Amino acid sequence: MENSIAWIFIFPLFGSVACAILGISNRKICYPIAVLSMAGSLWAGIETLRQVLSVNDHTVSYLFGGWTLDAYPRGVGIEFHADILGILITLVVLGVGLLVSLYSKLPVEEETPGKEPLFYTLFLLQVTGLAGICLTGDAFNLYVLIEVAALTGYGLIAIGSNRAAAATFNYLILGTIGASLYLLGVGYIYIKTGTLNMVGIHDIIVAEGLADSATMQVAFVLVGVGILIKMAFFPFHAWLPNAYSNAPTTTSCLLAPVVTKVMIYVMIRMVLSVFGVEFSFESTLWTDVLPWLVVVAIVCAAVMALAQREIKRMLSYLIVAEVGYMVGGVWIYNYYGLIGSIFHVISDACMTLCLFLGAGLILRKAKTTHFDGLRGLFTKMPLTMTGFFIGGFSIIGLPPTCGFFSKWYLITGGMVSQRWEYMIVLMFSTMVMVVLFFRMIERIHLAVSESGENLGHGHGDLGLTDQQTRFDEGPLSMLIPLLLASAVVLVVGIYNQEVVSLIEVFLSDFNLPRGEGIK
Amino acid sequence: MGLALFNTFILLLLVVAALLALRVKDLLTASVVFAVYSFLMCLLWAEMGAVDVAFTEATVGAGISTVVLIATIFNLKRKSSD
Amino acid sequence: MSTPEVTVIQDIRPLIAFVAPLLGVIGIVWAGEKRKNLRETFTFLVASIQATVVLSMVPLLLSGTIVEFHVWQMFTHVPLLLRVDGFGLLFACVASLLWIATTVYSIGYMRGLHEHAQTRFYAFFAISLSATIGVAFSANLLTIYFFYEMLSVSTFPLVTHMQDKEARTGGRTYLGYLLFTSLCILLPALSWCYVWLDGGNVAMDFLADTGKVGSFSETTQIILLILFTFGFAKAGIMPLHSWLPGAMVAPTPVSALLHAVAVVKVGVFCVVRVYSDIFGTEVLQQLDGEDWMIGIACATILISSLIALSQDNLKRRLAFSTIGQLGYVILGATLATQQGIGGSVLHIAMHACGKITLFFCAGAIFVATGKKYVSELRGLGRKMPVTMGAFMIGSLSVIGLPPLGGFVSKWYLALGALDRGATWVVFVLLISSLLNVFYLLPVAVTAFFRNPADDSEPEIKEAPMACVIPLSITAIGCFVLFFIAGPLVSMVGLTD
Amino acid sequence: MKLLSYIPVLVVGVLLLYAAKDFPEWGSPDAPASKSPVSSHFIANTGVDTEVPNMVTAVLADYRGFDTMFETVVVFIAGMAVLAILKNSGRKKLVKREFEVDAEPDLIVTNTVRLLVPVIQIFAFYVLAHGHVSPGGGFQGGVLMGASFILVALSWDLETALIRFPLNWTTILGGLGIFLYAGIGLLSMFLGGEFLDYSELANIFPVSREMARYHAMLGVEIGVGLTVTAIMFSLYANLSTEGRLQRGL
Amino acid sequence: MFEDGTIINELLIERLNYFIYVVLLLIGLHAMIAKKNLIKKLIGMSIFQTAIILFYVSIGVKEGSTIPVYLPEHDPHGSHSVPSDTNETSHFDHGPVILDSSLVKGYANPLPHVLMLTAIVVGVATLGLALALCQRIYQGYGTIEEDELLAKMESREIRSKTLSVQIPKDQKLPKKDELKKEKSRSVSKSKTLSASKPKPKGKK
Repeated sequence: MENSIAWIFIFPLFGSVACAILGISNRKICYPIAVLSMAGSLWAGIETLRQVLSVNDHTVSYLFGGWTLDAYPRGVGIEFHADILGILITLVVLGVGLLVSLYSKLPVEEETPGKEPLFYTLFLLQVTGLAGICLTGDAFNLYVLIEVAALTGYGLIAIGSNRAAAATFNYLILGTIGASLYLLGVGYIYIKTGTLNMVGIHDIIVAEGLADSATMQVAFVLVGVGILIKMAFFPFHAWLPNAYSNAPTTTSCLLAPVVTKVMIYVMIRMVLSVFGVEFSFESTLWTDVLPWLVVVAIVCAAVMALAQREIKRMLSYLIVAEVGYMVGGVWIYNYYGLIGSIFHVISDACMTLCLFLGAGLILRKAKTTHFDGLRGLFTKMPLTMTGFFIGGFSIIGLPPTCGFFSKWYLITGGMVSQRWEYMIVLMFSTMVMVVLFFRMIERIHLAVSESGENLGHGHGDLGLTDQQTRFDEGPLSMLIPLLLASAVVLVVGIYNQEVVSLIEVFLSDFNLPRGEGIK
Repeated sequence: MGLALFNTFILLLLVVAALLALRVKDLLTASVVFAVYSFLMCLLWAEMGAVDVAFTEATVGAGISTVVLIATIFNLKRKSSD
Repeated sequence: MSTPEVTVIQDIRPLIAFVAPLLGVIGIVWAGEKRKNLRETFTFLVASIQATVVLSMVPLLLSGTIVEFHVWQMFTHVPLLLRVDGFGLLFACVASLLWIATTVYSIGYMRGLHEHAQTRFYAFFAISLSATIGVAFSANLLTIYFFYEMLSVSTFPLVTHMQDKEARTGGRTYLGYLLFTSLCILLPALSWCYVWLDGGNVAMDFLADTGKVGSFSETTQIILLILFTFGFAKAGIMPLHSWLPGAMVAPTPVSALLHAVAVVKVGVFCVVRVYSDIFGTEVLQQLDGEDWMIGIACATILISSLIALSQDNLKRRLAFSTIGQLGYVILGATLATQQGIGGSVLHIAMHACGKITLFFCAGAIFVATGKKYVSELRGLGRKMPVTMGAFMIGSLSVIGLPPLGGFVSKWYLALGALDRGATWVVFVLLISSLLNVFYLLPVAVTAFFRNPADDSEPEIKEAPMACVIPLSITAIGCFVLFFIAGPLVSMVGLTD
Repeated sequence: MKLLSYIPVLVVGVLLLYAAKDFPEWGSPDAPASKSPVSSHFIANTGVDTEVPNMVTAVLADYRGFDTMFETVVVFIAGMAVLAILKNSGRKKLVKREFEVDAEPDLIVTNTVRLLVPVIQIFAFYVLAHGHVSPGGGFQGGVLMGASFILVALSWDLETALIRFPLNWTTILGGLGIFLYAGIGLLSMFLGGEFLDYSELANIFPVSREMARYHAMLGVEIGVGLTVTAIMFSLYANLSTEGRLQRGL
Repeated sequence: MFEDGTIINELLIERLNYFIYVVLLLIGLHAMIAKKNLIKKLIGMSIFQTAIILFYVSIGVKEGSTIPVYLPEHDPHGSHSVPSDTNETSHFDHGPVILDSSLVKGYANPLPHVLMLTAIVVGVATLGLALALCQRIYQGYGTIEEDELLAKMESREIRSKTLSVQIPKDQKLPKKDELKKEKSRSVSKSKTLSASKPKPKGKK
């Protein structure tokens, strides 16, 4: 139907209000409300995707309050500007939201007893905020939605233990600095262009040639740094590991895959659609500085991931490294690099979701996510481990999974733009990820303690009681979302051509260099 | 000329209030000075023509945030180390 | 390589050959520990299905038609395409036939030693074989990379089957080498070709006449050549070979089939594919840096043979001998002549048959007597005549004496070397054959002609029948290969 | 460590001052922000489009109504998050705070407050309803109403305030506020316009399209007022007692 | 860096607003980064946000313009008495009219004011949430100084060494949330994130 784009955020918004109000009397009703509103929202998202693809210039612009473009100047009403990139990321967000809402029944009841209505209210509003960020076409509205997503994020993390509250405070301070810098950047844009609508800003920048004005350069720096802080890019990533490892299981499953990826989408939106390719790549010196920052980011994040002894902390540092990949993919200023970066946003969301759902199940059944407690899990929970390691192999980049194809385009981009430092760091971090995941396989599979002496007495005896290695799989309501997520990782890998051709249609109207061949 | 003078005076007072709020050791005094800072900001905006913003800052900014700040301080320690 | 009148037909059979073991895995896991015999029959059934499907394509190939099957559009220009041509089919036949033998052998071996987690063993064994067949039938560079990675990962649980300290170190070296080279050396080379081969975005197909490396400059060709040669670390070329002795911690059926036939041959097969189809013989010959590669191959052969001399552990000795024999195949490829490449492919088949017999014997000795070291094998010949007899035949085939298959391939290698005009290579072949004699025959000699050190050892009797039958079959196979060399040669396209 | 923290501050300072060079003249009517088609449309056409004299309220509730809806959602989130964080997390025994004095609610204070509260609440309604003409509107009215309940909680104790405004009710009212706001937007969508297109309400109400916007804005302001009142009071109630909800300050 | 007039003239006289907002911004930013007390950090955060709001509002300022509310003569609701200089009142009865550009200069720019309404409310919401976090930290660690807090977190991290949520088997949900406050709080307090070694001990 025609305003399906509005339904995307109406379902979770009304769902969250219903959860809050009905949750007071009956706690159990919140889970079905959450799942239904997520399903409705995903359905509306798919409808919108069909609309976007049917329109010839592949964009659906939806003005709130009826201030249509023909009767009123562009910046008057707030506009939802859904193009292919926006709707793709929205679908990823809604898909992850649906899977995590299905997953969340048991962990929420056990880790935060008595707080289900509050949890699901914040959960749905978080998804509303994220979906809104992906679709909005108004710079200030983007700030408000970033704050919606941020505040619900703080609430969802701090709902857990005291340690989570301490980690969240750190996250709050850094998040507020980031969002306020972004707001200041929008202010600097507004003072020079006079409008807040993204398309309007782009037209004025191009029309009046504002590329060399000092205010616009500083606006670009402010907006950029603000988003880099929110994205947990390396120098500002201190909050992410503590926040995601101390948070309750369901929160880390929801936040880890999508929050940083949506911020990367915002960066791509700012660089391509708002400031324009000429402004952001040619007239600023970011393309020379940032790839080197990315090198430092990926190396340090990978090394720190190696030092971790606990699954969730290790995965958090992996997220910081993946953010480095995507930022690098954008800033090597190359056609393949951008395809790689956008496709990596989608595939990394699936991979991280798969890993965190698996970590949640391991935490539930093995009572710990520390490396010492993982031995014998292959026989105890084979399905969970296959789901977990499909995500792991995808992060390493083995062929049928989507991680391979996104890393492939990043490598191609790095080579074509002759950024050898980016290539080398991609290789190095791939090797670190191989070590990370196969070290885990060793811990689970082999009867050898960390210091290297045999534990069992040979012939596959892992030195564990039978109770620990008996087949004892996680509950179905948590297992099925994990298996679905790992299936999505494979399916996105196998059908990557459909996704990549969509991205190429999106990138066709920005003239990006394709790099001259080395003959 | 009077308005420009008033404007400059308020701005300087603002900076002083901000520095004082962060410098003083006792948290209760800090939050009261912060309330003063908010009211000064509200005055400045009213003078600059932003009446709605001034009203909101007065009620929401100075009113509620000060009450909430003091309510929290009552539950924590009053002395701050720096 | 492509014979002139080639008709290409679309057929599902290559896919069946690839998918059959995967479906078998489901049966194996379902049968599980409780129904052992059912599980074994599943493995055997799947192995025979695969073998029959592969063999059914041989007459097609001999009549000049090439079978193709488009599985999935992996990239915009590069599909996952299965194609059965001369090279692929020969390697696939060898692998699938020997898998049947290995299945029977591993039933005897695993039950003989009461090994644990056999379901896992058979399941991953089947997956590895399907990946091997996948490599044999792949039609372009990216498909080969897809199955190459699948093989590396699916053999890891087999190498670390013992789950103890040695398994850990073996597994680490095994995976460290293979994944490092494939992710950090091979992947860049592949993406380089993907982007710029003939102006970029070409299907990098092996049989296609476009998309050859000729369009690159001198230095780029050399860099690509080095990247590809050392990218396929499974070929065990000298500096990157130490994963193979490390993988000997695995149970013997694994090291027999995988580390003598499947995994290592995959590596060598890929290198030969790249040399002959991506670079092409003409380009290679006038590439000046190329004879360095011949040097490396010869160095691999000689050094590994010398190390094999000093190894006392029987399996490690055979491992280094495998590295040497792989050196032969690489040598054939680097000679870049029609004869040379044909000889190298033939050597894949001949060596496979010979080496698997040797490994079967080593395993049988371990099952029957628990002995691992060559020095302990004194006077074993009388007690285990069949095993040691097969060992003798196998080593003769590896050395390359006329009535056995090994001779045919070494003969064509020598012809290739003469074609290329590198006569010193022939001397290298002779010296290495001599070295083979020195490290293989003493084993048989001590077994037959030395009397046992002391009679106090318990009564040693022959290995269980399930071990002895397969190794005698493969020994006979070495003979058969010598006599049916004709069709094999024509399959490889050497009908001059 | 102290000096280390001055570096980022100085960098940001230099950056901002570098930008100040290129700012338009302060307060000049032809600065890009002032003469842009967007703000001149607001000033020129608000009367015609929405018949609301106070342009700020018109832009707040109608032109950029979507922003305000999410702003109400932010307030609602703050309330829910504080509830989520502090619920059943307080200490077991109520430790005596070092500066606490157990005094009965003072006579003078309680009587003046008893007179004052109704006046505040009437003023709050006035601010909310009169937001179209004079400065004011949903937020300011809501906060004033919330402040009146906080005044009651301060002068007596939290129990008496909670009797008049139980905590469960704060969540319900908060939710209803957003429900009202989004409901009006949804209603206008069902009547054929875009989301939050109030002029479509003219189909069911016997008023012109502009007056429909005028009245819809009032409805929206009421929604905002409801949410803000409820959440401000719940914020105070939770923060003053760490979620244990007894005596309060 | 300024073309006309000295820097001081340009900065301090004409555009004092823009300079003061930068100073306030820096004070707030420095407080957030350098202050050790959590509450002081929050005050710094609020100063940081109000400085940005000051910047936005000073964008919308127009010389010689009145507040963005229609003067009586442009009031869209027409007829209301206007006390003209003669004692009798004349009623203007006119519907809403679109103002031409000369009149537009008379009113301040309403857009920044709307944006800042939102920013203030967001600021307060963040402050409220942060204060709740401070209380939760104070309950858990007994301190609101950042250095003591970090020290305590490290010491607990080492002591608990493994990070696993001990899901107590006997966790009964409080029946009525409000009334059973005592019982549920004691249970959830013990559930914090300290965990035993995963190797099965007698306690399991």
